[in-house]
Amino acid sequence: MEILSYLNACGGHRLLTRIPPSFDMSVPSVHLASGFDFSNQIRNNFLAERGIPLPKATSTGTTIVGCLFKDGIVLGADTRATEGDIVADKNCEKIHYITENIRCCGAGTAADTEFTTAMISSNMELHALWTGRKPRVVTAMTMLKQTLFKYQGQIGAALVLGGVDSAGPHLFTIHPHGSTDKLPFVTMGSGSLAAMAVFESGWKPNMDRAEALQLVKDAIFAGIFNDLGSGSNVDACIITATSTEMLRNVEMPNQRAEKENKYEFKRGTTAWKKEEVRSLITSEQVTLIGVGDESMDTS
Amino acid sequence: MNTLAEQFSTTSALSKLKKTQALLEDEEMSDAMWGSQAGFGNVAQGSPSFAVPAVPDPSAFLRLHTDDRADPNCKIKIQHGTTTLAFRYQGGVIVAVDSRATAGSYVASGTVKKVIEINPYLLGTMAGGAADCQYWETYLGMHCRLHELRNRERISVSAASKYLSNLVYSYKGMGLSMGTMICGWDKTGPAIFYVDSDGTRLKGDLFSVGSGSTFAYGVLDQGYHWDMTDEDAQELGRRSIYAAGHRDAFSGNTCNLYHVKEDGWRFIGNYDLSKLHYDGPNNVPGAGYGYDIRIAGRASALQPAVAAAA
Amino acid sequence: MDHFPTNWGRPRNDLHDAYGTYPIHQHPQHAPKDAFADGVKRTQQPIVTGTSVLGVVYKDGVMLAADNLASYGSLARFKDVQRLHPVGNHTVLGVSGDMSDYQYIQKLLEELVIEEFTEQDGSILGPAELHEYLSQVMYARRSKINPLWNSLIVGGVKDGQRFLAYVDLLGTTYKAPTIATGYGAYIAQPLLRKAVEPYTDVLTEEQAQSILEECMRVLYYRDARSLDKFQIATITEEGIRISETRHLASSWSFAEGIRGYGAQTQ
Amino acid sequence: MFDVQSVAHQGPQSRQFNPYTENGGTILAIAGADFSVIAGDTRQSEGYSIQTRYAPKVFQLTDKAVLAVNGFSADGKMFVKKVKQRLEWYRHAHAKDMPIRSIARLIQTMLYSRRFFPYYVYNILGGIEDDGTGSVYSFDPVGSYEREACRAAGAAQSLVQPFLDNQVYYKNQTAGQDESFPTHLPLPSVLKLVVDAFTSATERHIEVGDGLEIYVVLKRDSTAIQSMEGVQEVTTSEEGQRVFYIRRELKKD
Amino acid sequence: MEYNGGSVVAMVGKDCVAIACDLRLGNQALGVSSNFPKIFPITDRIYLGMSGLATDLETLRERFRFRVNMYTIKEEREIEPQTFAHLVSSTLYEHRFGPYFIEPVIAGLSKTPSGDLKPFIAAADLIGCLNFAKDFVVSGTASAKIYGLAEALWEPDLEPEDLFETISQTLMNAVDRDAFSGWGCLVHVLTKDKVITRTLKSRMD
Amino acid sequence: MEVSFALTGKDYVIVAADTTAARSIVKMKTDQDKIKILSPHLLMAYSGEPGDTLQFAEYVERNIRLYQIRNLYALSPSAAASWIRRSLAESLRSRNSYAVNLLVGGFDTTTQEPHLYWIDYLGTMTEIPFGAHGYGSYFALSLLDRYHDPDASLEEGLATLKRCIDEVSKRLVVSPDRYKVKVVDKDGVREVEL
Repeated sequence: MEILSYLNACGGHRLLTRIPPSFDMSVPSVHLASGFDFSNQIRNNFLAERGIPLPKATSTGTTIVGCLFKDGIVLGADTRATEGDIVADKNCEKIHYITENIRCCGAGTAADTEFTTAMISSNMELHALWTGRKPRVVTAMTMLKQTLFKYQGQIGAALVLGGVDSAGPHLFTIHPHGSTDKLPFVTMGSGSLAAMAVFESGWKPNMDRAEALQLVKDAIFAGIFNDLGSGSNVDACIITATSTEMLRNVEMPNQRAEKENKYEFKRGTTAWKKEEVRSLITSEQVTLIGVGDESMDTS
Repeated sequence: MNTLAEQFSTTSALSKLKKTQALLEDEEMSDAMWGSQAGFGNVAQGSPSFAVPAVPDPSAFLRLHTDDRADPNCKIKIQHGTTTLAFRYQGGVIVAVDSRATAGSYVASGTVKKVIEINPYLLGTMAGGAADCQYWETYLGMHCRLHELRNRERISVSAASKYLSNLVYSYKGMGLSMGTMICGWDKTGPAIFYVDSDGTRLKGDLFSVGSGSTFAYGVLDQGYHWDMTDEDAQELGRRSIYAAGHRDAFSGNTCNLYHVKEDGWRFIGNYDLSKLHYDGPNNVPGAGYGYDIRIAGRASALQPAVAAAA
Repeated sequence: MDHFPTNWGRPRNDLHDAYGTYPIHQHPQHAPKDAFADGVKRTQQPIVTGTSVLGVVYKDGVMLAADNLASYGSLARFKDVQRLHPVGNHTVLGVSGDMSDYQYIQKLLEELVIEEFTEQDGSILGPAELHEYLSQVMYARRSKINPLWNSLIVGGVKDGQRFLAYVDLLGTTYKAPTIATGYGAYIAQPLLRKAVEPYTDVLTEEQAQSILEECMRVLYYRDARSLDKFQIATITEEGIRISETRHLASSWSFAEGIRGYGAQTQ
Repeated sequence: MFDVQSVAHQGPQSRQFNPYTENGGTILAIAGADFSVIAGDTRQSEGYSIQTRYAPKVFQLTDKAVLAVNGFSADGKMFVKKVKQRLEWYRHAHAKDMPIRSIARLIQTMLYSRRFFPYYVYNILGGIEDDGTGSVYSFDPVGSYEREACRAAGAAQSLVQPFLDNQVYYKNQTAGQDESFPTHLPLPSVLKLVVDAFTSATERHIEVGDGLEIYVVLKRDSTAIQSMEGVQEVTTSEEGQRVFYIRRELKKD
Repeated sequence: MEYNGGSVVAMVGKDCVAIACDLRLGNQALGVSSNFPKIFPITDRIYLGMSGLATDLETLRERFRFRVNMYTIKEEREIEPQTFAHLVSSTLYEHRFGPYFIEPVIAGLSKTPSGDLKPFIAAADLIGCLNFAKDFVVSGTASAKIYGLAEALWEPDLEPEDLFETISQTLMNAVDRDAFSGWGCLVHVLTKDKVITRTLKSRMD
Repeated sequence: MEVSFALTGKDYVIVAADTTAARSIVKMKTDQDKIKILSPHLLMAYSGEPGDTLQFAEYVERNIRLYQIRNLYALSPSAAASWIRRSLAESLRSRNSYAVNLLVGGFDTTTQEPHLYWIDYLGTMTEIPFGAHGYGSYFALSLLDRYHDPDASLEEGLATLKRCIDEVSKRLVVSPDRYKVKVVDKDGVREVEL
């Protein structure tokens, strides 16, 4: 497995997860070579030949945006995750935590955006501890683009990275192949064109906070209502030099209408064959020996 | 029938195709749309013709857009799947079918009528493309009636099946999918003919057709005798369809049972396979066909007492 | 037909014979190939193309906009093409897609209009009739697997009725208060829906014009096959007006502050 | 990247012009004792784009028959047009409307005439039979059809149909002692089910939404529709079948 | 996914959760076994359901058992549902470029700081993208059908017995419309003090 | 075309496999034993890719024997089946996987229960009262649904097996003509003539 050994040699690029560090100790080292495990790949190719194709992964069709304003940046995202034509998650979170002053919106293969940003977040924390300085957006951007470039687009994460650091506000897009872009307003995902149109016609330099937030909401709305891959609610995040405000579900324009009926079944509607009840209450029966006659009888 | 023979003597799909392609220009009035056209059309035009896409390989075109097996994402899903069976015995012909139609993995319907009542003495079963069977067997019914009107006698099962076989054979290679049994009673007695869209036509005593046919055969062959009583024969038909419905993902839901006798066919009943599984045909709890119901209380362990001891 | 139980009834791919049903060692070379099939060339892909057309319904009528570019692949080949085509006195056709097919459609429509004129029966083709005609033409051509590679917007006013509808190479049709073809469907449509859809009965001509101009500008910013020269067709009860070519003002000043694409600062 | 299956299909065909597309949407119909309800959403989409928020999928054919079409909209519109034309001919020849079971057979032969170049349409026909009962006929793209009590088709058919099985046919429900499930639901309950079926499908299927159109075909002397809000009567035929039209909004995301 | 078939669904109720699966093991259209449960207890209060390729189901089951046992030994406490969900997710993502053909569904009761038990459900796709829903999660060949039904039938704050009815009706009607799921259904309802397991009388075709 | 069947009955498991060794359209041999006896109360019928079958069966045989030598007792049927499944699943992840389908039957001497496991080349395993591999399963499974009885005596069990074999020879295009049948019960493994 040349790829695996290459990964091992690269060291330090292991994908960490959000699981608490203590978890790692629970796994013996023989089982967890760092990096990805390719052991199923041969088998899956074999299965594909036999007509068992790879199932679809959840993707976030997604509209994600970011724009600069007077005091910092605003990031925005819709909250729909799809599996083909089906909505897998109606209210997922696409604005990921990187550091206190940096956030990252993800589009593309949902698991990739989730894990890549989690790994960079962790590495950024380590980096901050190591350098003793407040982390900078370009650091996160460089880490992300290097990671993604290394996997040559195989990791399907399309990201909008934004934050405010000592050098001021920054906004980047990172494409799955590792290319980056720096612009005052950016969009990504299947609704990116719709959102971009809103920015192109509405963005102006030096907006104030309310204007910027409204513009971002409008851009996400354009995605939600015009792109089928995007939908449900609006998440936004406002980062300035002094504060980071995560506005989860800041707009909820697509609340489900009240159902006409209440669907409750009468108990006993479902016929069943067999029942087992496993009681989780440990019951203890104390039998006093040698006191009463009754207890003697039962023994 | 000479003109008929002539009509169906051309067997090449290609010549058919050329003919139909020429007709495509005027598909406004395609005569495949039979029936009253209010003076604009006529029933007895002979074999219908069809619009064919103007591509080099129409059957590949059709496969590309409709074969959900090769490409599960194909959009035009034609309904498929089936178990049908028919057998001859001393008391006539038993015809039993399931009622499930699947489109991809989706069970498109659980109430399909897979026995097509061609006329009071003829039954056709339906396996493969549902539309192919429905259309051609209805078409066959029309022509059986015309035969009666022309000849003052009922068409024989053999002739009817031959007619159907010739019809579909002329479309061989173009993507029709049909496996049917033409069952009936004529001067020669009870008869079953198997006809499929490849052009095969077989006379026989016992056939099962469709994705679950092997499972039906498994039960059918073991229980079949020529000298069965009517009740046993009907039970065997039901049970075989149940067996296929149970094991085959593309068959199931209900069983329709027909019995053909000298005076024509008779519909015996529609049986929910779930009911058959649990309660059997007579609705007696515990008398079901299901394996788990049948063996309830029996076990292969040497000492069932082991559990009690522990 | 495939007779294997799990595949039962599916068309069999005769190119390979999985079950060895042919009792000979070599399977027949299949599918008689029509040697002339390749010789029949049709427009299987567009060559010289026009990009988006936009259309909106407003208070007094319907307004269409399209730029003046016809591209040859990525080459901006013809820069003074009019893609808004008046038909009769009530209808304008906006065309994106293949320009040669567009010219063919122009020819068809010309014949149609002349024919209608010679009838002199007092009835005049309106936008709805033209749209119906065009959708039949497009659908018929797709059914012959020989499509006219265009997306068309038909806009017009007749007898007090505003009409705006779409038809494309597959014969797909729809009506809507705002329509955009090509990249416009992704970029301009969201803006149009927001600015126009709720206000079709109150928007004035000036407002409609400025909305369309704004959309054309956004398209010019983002659509690489677009041009900053465009025309607007206005159809009202009075008749058709197709504007002179207009020029879009655009601003790229935001780029001045940007250095590089990543960590660069100088 | 994951689509292994498509690799197998890169024959010469795939380079060719594809005369089909998918325009999303869902239709359904439920038959009652003396009525039939036919409904469809009004979104027309292609890929991830909404083409229009209002494109009807349900068409009234006669005073007692309503046809819902779904799939490729150009095929659908053309097909409806041709069916209407045939019904018009019939009316001229016979001076009456074609009965619904004959319309069903007509649709079968029309679909089957394109067996080798199918219409990509899923049809559901609903209406009132000559004997006054409500009926629903469903078709596959090449014309196989059957009469049913309820049926959903289109993009979200697999989301809606099991719900109808459960709520209309009472599948998998066992009635309590001395209780039984009704064989036919009353109209108000059916309408509620239809609305809930569509709002639920809108939640989980991206191609369903924008608006809901419901047609109710009612037997002459039926009083089922009284006291319903937002109902608009479309026609009253000489025989007295009444057709009603109800419109609801659905989510637009 | 369709090779072996199978579906799993989990739902939240009032202080309880339910998780249910079908019992079919198929070899494409051929049914092989009608007693193939796809839900396994991880701890007393976590049940894991998996649908997909049956061989991976077994492999992953062994793997999770191993990892959970190691966790319990090292940490000297039972794993919480939330943590377990991340364990599942990261195990799957490790195999990002050669995934297991499995979509897991997790149902459990998690401990709140105050010592109460709170319903928890989660699902992941085959490479470990977690979905923490508030109402229900699904996976398997009948997932679209279950989504449709659950979306219509699920109501908030159902008591354990009512939740049992809702999840059973959802699963049974969904798998009846799916060729590759069915052949019996198994339902677990987890409450504070007991786990009720019922085998449903469902269609066997 | 290879066919193998297995069914449980009162205190026993019958395993039957055809005896044909075929290469393309040629029968090389018609008395090949495709049932390995793994331990005193355990046997395994194998079919699949020629070469893989025998190699894998021998690999399993040696390892289970090794376990017995090391531990002085044999693996229980369920443990053995688990181990076999795992070996198969792991081999599938290597460049040269074993494409082998198995029926593992055994008698658990501790609980006095017969067990039968169905394992396919992907490493799918399930315990079943009866099972089959190969095209024979398309005919035999419904038959066994109908006629199998877990409580049946050995004679009855063999009669049911005979039905399966008859059915397959009646319906399967290229059906094997001879079968080897082995039985495992509390007394161990033995071969039976049909």
